[in-house]
Amino acid sequence: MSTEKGETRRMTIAEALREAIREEMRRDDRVFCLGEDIGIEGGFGGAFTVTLGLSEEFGHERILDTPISEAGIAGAAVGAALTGMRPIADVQYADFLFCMMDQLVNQAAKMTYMSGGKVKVPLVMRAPCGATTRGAQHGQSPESFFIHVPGLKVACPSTAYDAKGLLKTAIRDDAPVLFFEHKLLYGSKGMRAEKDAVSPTSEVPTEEYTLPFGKGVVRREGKDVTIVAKLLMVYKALAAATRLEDEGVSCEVIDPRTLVPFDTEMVVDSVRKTGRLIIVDECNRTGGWAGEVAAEIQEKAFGYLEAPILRITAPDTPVPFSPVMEKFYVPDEDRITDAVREVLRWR
Amino acid sequence: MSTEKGETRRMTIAEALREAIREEMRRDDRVFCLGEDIGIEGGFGGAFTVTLGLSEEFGHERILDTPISEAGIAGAAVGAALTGMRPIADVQYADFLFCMMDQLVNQAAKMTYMSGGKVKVPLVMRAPCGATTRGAQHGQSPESFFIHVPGLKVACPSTAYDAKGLLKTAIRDDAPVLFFEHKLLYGSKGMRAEKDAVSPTSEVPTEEYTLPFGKGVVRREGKDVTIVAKLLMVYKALAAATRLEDEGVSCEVIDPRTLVPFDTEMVVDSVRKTGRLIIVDECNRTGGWAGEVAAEIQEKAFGYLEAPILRITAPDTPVPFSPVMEKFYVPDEDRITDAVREVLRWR
Amino acid sequence: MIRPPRESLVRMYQRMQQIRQLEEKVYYLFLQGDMPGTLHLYIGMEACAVGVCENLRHEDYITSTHRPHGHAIAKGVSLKAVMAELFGKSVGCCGGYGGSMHVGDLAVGSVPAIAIVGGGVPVATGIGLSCKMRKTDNVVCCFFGDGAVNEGAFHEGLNMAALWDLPVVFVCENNLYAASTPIAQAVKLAHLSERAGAYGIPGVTVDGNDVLAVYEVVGQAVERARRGEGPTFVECNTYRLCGHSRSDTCGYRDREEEAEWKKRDPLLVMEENLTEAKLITPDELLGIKEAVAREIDEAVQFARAGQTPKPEDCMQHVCAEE
Amino acid sequence: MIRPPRESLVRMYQRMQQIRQLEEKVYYLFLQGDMPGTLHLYIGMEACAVGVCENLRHEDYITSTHRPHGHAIAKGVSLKAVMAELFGKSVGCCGGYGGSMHVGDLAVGSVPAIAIVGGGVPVATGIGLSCKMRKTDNVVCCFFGDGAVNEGAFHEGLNMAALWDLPVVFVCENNLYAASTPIAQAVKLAHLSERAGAYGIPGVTVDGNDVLAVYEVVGQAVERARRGEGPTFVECNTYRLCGHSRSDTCGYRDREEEAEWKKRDPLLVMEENLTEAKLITPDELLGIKEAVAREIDEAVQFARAGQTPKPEDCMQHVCAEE
Ligand SMILES: Cc1ncc(C[n+]2csc(CCOP(=O)(O)OP(=O)(O)O)c2C)c(N)n1
Ligand SMILES: Cc1ncc(C[n+]2csc(CCOP(=O)(O)OP(=O)(O)O)c2C)c(N)n1
Ligand SMILES: [Mg+2]
Ligand SMILES: [Mg+2]
Repeated sequence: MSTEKGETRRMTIAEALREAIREEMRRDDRVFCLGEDIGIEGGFGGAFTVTLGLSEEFGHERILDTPISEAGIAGAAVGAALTGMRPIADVQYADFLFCMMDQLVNQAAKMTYMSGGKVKVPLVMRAPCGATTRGAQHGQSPESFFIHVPGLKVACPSTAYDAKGLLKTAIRDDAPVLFFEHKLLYGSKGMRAEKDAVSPTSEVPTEEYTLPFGKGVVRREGKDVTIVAKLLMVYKALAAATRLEDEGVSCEVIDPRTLVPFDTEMVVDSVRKTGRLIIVDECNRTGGWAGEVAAEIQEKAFGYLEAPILRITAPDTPVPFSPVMEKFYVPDEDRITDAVREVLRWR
Repeated sequence: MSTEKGETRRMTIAEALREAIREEMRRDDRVFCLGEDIGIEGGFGGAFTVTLGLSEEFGHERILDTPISEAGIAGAAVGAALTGMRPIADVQYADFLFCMMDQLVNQAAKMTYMSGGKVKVPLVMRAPCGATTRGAQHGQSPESFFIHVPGLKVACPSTAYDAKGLLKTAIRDDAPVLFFEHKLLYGSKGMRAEKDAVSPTSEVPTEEYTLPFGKGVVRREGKDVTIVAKLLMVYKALAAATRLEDEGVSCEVIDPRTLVPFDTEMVVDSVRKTGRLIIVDECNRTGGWAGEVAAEIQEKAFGYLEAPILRITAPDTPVPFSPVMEKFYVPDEDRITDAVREVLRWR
Repeated sequence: MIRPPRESLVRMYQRMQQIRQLEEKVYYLFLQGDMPGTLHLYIGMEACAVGVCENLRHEDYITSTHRPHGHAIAKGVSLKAVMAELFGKSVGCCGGYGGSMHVGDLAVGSVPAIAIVGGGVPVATGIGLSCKMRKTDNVVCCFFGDGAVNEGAFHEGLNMAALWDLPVVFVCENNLYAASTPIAQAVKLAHLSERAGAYGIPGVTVDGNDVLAVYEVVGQAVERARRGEGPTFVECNTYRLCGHSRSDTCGYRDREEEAEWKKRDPLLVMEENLTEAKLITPDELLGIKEAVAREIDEAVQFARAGQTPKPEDCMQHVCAEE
Repeated sequence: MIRPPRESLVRMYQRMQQIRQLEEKVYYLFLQGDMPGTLHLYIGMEACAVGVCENLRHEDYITSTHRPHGHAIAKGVSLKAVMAELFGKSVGCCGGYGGSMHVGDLAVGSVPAIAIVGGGVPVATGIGLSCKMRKTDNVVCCFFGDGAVNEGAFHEGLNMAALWDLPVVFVCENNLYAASTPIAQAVKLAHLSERAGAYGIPGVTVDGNDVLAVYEVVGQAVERARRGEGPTFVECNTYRLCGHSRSDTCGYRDREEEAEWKKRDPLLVMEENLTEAKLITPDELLGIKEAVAREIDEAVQFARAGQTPKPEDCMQHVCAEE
C-alpha cells in the first residue's frame, strides 16, 4: 500500500516486533536478544514466535538461548547493559517477571540513581501478558506493578504500527524499559495461534520510523465520554464505542501506548471536553493502573468532571481457568457500555 | 496503668510484636517463626530485635534460623502453611520481598484460588519498611505492590496497641498476610536503635485482645479536611493537624491500619463531612496506595468533594542516600500543611 | 533387585495405563477443540510418577509442575476429577479454578500443581519441614523437570532441605529437553544428580523408563527420609513421547532419537519385564488395558455431564473461608 | 609460589593500609555521630580485595556487596571519592545518591555495589557476557560473602557463566558468618568451593588472609578467564575483625575464635612475610603507613569540605540522561 506516509505493508504485531528487533540489531552491534527457547533450531522463536528466524541472520551469539533462569536472565541483562551492550530480554509469560523482580526493581531501576547518574542500564524486557485460559500463573497482566517502580519505563502497544515504533524507541532508550505485549494481539499464525485472539494487523511503513514515549493516540474522537484503555482493552473500548454510537453517545477512545511516561495532558484535554472518564484495564482493580489514572485526572481536571471517574478492570481475583469464569474476569464490551451509560446519568 | 479496659503497660511496637508472637506461639503449636538471624544466640533477634529472646522459650525448632534464601523462606512458609502449620516469616528489610516475589504473588496468594478453595495458606510475612538513610535498597516502602495482589491481606500498624492486636489476627487468619512494620516506629532500644525514630509507645492491655482487619481508626477528629495516612505518616499528619489548629483549621486524621481489606466506609463518611481529602504516604507516587484511595473515594463520594483529592507521597525516585535528599524525599509536615491550605482554597 | 508384590505390580501397570490413556484421550479432545486452555502431556514419562508414588502412603505428599496429570493420578486423584478439571468443570479436582497446569488435590496428598518452573521446590521443602515439625513420619516427593535445576528456587529449596535433614525426595524428570532447549544448552554436567553434592546430600541417576528401577531407588530414598536422615536427589532419565505443549511438533528433536526412545516406551518396558518374568500373562495385561479404557470413557462422560461454574463464581475462593 | 614484582608488593601493602585506615576512621566518625546511615566495615578482610584486584587491569571489572569500601578502593576508586560518598556529598563517587552500601565508580571498573545479598552474581555474569560479546579480553571479578551462596541468584548466575565459558572469577569471601549466622547453620559443606562442581567449573579454597596466596590463585583464575576458558570459583577463608554492621558487638562469636583470627590479621601476615623475606624494611612499611594516614586525613577534609547535595537534587538521575 502507498499513502502520503510512503510505502506500507500489513503486518501483525508479532511480525512488527520481529522487524523492529531485526532492524535494530542490524543498525547497532550492541543490541542482542536473550531468553528461553528464543533461538533453538526447529523451535518456537520464543513463546509467541517473535524471534523466529532471527538466529539465522544473527547467529546464536546474538540470539542467545538461556537456561530457565529468570533472575539470571534479568541480572545478566543488567550487567551487559551497564557495560556497553543493549540487551533485549524475553520472559516467556509476564507472570515470570515475579521471578526476576529483585533484578528489575532493586537493580535495573536503581543503578543509575544509586550511581548519581554515572551509569546507564539500556535494557528492554519483553513480556507477554493477558488472560488466555491458561489459568492463574500464565494469564496475569502485571503492568501496574511496574508503573510503581521509579527508574523503569513501561510500554504497552496495541497495534503493529505502534509495536514496531515503540520497540525501536525502547531499544534506543538508555533507561530500562518493560515492554508488555498482549498474547491475544500478536496475530501469530500457525502452531502458536491463540483462540479468541483479536489479531489486529496494521499498515506499517517500509521506511524506518520510531515513536516517542509519552505520547498517546486518540483512537476515536468523541464528545460525551472519554475512555482510556490499553492493549486488548483498546479493542473492547472501540467496540463499545461503536455500539454506543447507535444510541447517540459519542465516546472518545484514548490509547496511551506508554504508561511511563504517561500522556496525562492528552487525557486531561479530552476530559475537559467530555467531562466524563472511564478507564478500562485488564489489570486487577485495587492498586492498579486504572486507579492511578483516576487519581491523577481527578486532581488535574477537577473542575471539569461531571461524573465520578469509573474503573472497568479485572476484579480482585487471580485469573480463573474455566473459560466461562475467565470471560467474566476480563472486562468486556457490556461492562464498558454499562459504565458509559452510568456516567451519562450524571448531568 | 489501669483504665476501663483493664490493666495496661506502656510498650514499644517491637515489644508489642514480640508479645503477640509469644502469646500466639504459646496458644498454638502450629505457629512458628523462620527467617535470617532471628534466633541465633548472642545475635540480633531479627534485624530489629522483634524476635529477641524467643528462642529461649520456644527453642530453635520453632524460632528457625535460615540461610540467606528469601525464595526458600517464603516457599517453605507456603509449603508449611499448606500442610497444617502457621509460619511467621521474617524478611530483614521489606526491600528483599522482591527476592521472594514469585513465592508471594504466584504461589501464596493464588494457591487457595487455584485449588477452588480447597487449600489454605495461613502465613504471615513480616517486613520492615521505610527510609532510614540506608539508601536505595534498604529503605523502600513497597506496601503498594502487595495491595495489587488478590489473595494477600496487608496490615500496617502505627501503634504498639494496633501492632499487637493486628499481628495476632494476622497469625490466626487463614489467608497469607503481609505485615509491614516501619523501621522508625519500632522503638527498639540499645544497639539497634534508629536515628530520627518516632518511637511511639502505647498502653497495651495485659488482657488478651485481637483487632479486626478492615477497621480504620480516627486518630483525631476534625471537620474541614480529611487526612488518611499510614505507618510513620500518621505521626506527620497528626503533627501537621496540630500545627493547623492554630490557624483555625480542623483536620480529621484517619489511620486505616490495614490496606487490604480497607475501611473505605470510614473514609467516605469522613469525606462526606469534610468535603476534602488528602492522602499521605511514604510509597512512591505513581501506582501507589495513595492513588488507589483517591480513585476509590472520588467514585464513592463524588458529590461531596469540594476540592480535588491530593496525594502527598514520596516522589517517583528511588530512596536517595544523602540525608538532606532523603529528608526531601519523605513527606513531611510542611508538605502536608501546604496541601491542606491548598484544598481549603477551593470553596 | 527388589521384587514388589504382585498386587503392587498390577497397580503400577494399571496406573501407567490410566495416565497414558487419559493423556491420549485428552490430546484427541484438545485437537477436536473440545478442551480449553493449553496442555502439557505426560506421555512417555509414566514410569517416573508411578514408580515414585508406589512408595508413598496416603498421608505422604507430592508437589508437581506444569505437566501434572500423571503425578496427580499416580498419587490417587481420580481420573474423573482430573478430566473434569481439564474441562473447567465445578466437579474438577480444583473446581475449574485451576485447569490443566494446577491439577491436584490435597485431600490425597497431591498439592495443586505449581506451574512456575522450579516453584514447587521450596514449597516441598516447607512441606518436609511441616512433616518434621508435626512429628509425623510422612515424606514429600517433589517432581520437577531438567529445566528446573537452573532456577534459583531449586537451589534455595534443596539447600534448606539438606541443612535440616528434611524428609523430601527430589525427583528430577530428566527428559532431555526443557521446552525446545536441549539439556546441554542448559547445564554443563553429564548427570544432573551431580548437583546433589553441592548440598551435601546423596544423588542418584536411574532409568526413568523402567518403573521397577524407579520404584526401587525412590523406595530407598523414601525410607531414608522417613528415618529422618534427610533428602535425596533422584534423577530419572526419561523422554517425552509427545510435544512439549499443545500442538508442538518437536522440530528441535532428532527423529532417530525419538525412534530410539519410542522403543523404550515405559509401558512396553514394563509389559516385557512382567511377561518375561511370567508374573502376568499378556491376557491379564490386555484386561487391565481394556478396563482402563472404560474408566477413561466414564471420566469423559462424567466431565462432560459436570456442572460448568457460573461466571460470577470467579469472585469466590480468593481467600480461604475461615 | 609466584613472587610478584616489588612495586606490586608495595602497592598491595599500601592498598591494604588504605582500606584498613579508612575503615577505622570511618568507624570512629560514625560513633562520633558525624557520619549518617549504616556501615559494614571490611576490617580483617583486606587481603581478599587487594589480592584479587592486583590481578586486574583498569578495563577489568568488579562487582561488590553491602560491604564494598575495600573492594572499591582496591579497584582504584579514590579514598576521597569513597569518603565523600559516606558523608553523602556531591563529590562522592555516587554523588551522595548511593551511600555506603553502593560505593563504586564504573569509570575505574568498580560497578556501584549491589547490597542485595547475591544480587551481584548474575550482574557479573552479564558483564562477563558483555566482555565476551564485545570481543575484549577483559574479565570481571565478582565479590560476595559466604551468605550469598544460598541465594537463587548465585545459582543462576554461576550456571550461566559456566555454560557460556564467560570470563568471570567468582570470589567468595568466607568470613564464617553471615551477619550473626555461622556458616554451619547455612550450608552442609566443609568448603564452599565444593559448590563449583555443580556447575562444571573449577573451585579452589585459599587463605584469604594471605594477600600473596589470594593474588596467586586469583591470578590463575583471571588468566584462565582471559583465555576464554571460563569461570572459576575461588573461596577465600577470612574473618571480620569487626562487627557485621554499625555497633554490632558480635555476641554470637566466640572470643577465643576472634583472638585466633586477630593473630592472623592480614596486615600482620603481610608485614611478616615481607620483612622475613627481606623485601621491604620495617621502616619502609612504617613510611607507607604514615603516608596513608595523611591521605586519610586529606580524604576526610575533602569530604567535609565537599558540597552537600541540595534537597531537590533527589529528583534527578532517576533515568539516564541521553
Ligand atoms: C519460571 C518459569 N519460566 C518459564 C516457564 C515456561 N515453561 C513452561 S514449561 C517449560 C520447560 C520446562 O522444562 P522442564 O523443567 O525440563 O520440564 P518438562 O517440560 O521437560 O517436563 C518452560 C520454559 C515457566 N512455566 N516458569
Ligand atoms: C537478599 C538479602 N537478604 C538479606 C540481606 C541482609 N543482609 C545484609 S548483609 C547480610 C549478611 C551477609 O553475609 P555474607 O554474605 O556472608 O557477607 P558478610 O557480611 O559476611 O561480608 C544480610 C543477611 C540483604 N542485604 N540482602
Ligand atoms: Mg524437561
Ligand atoms: Mg560472611
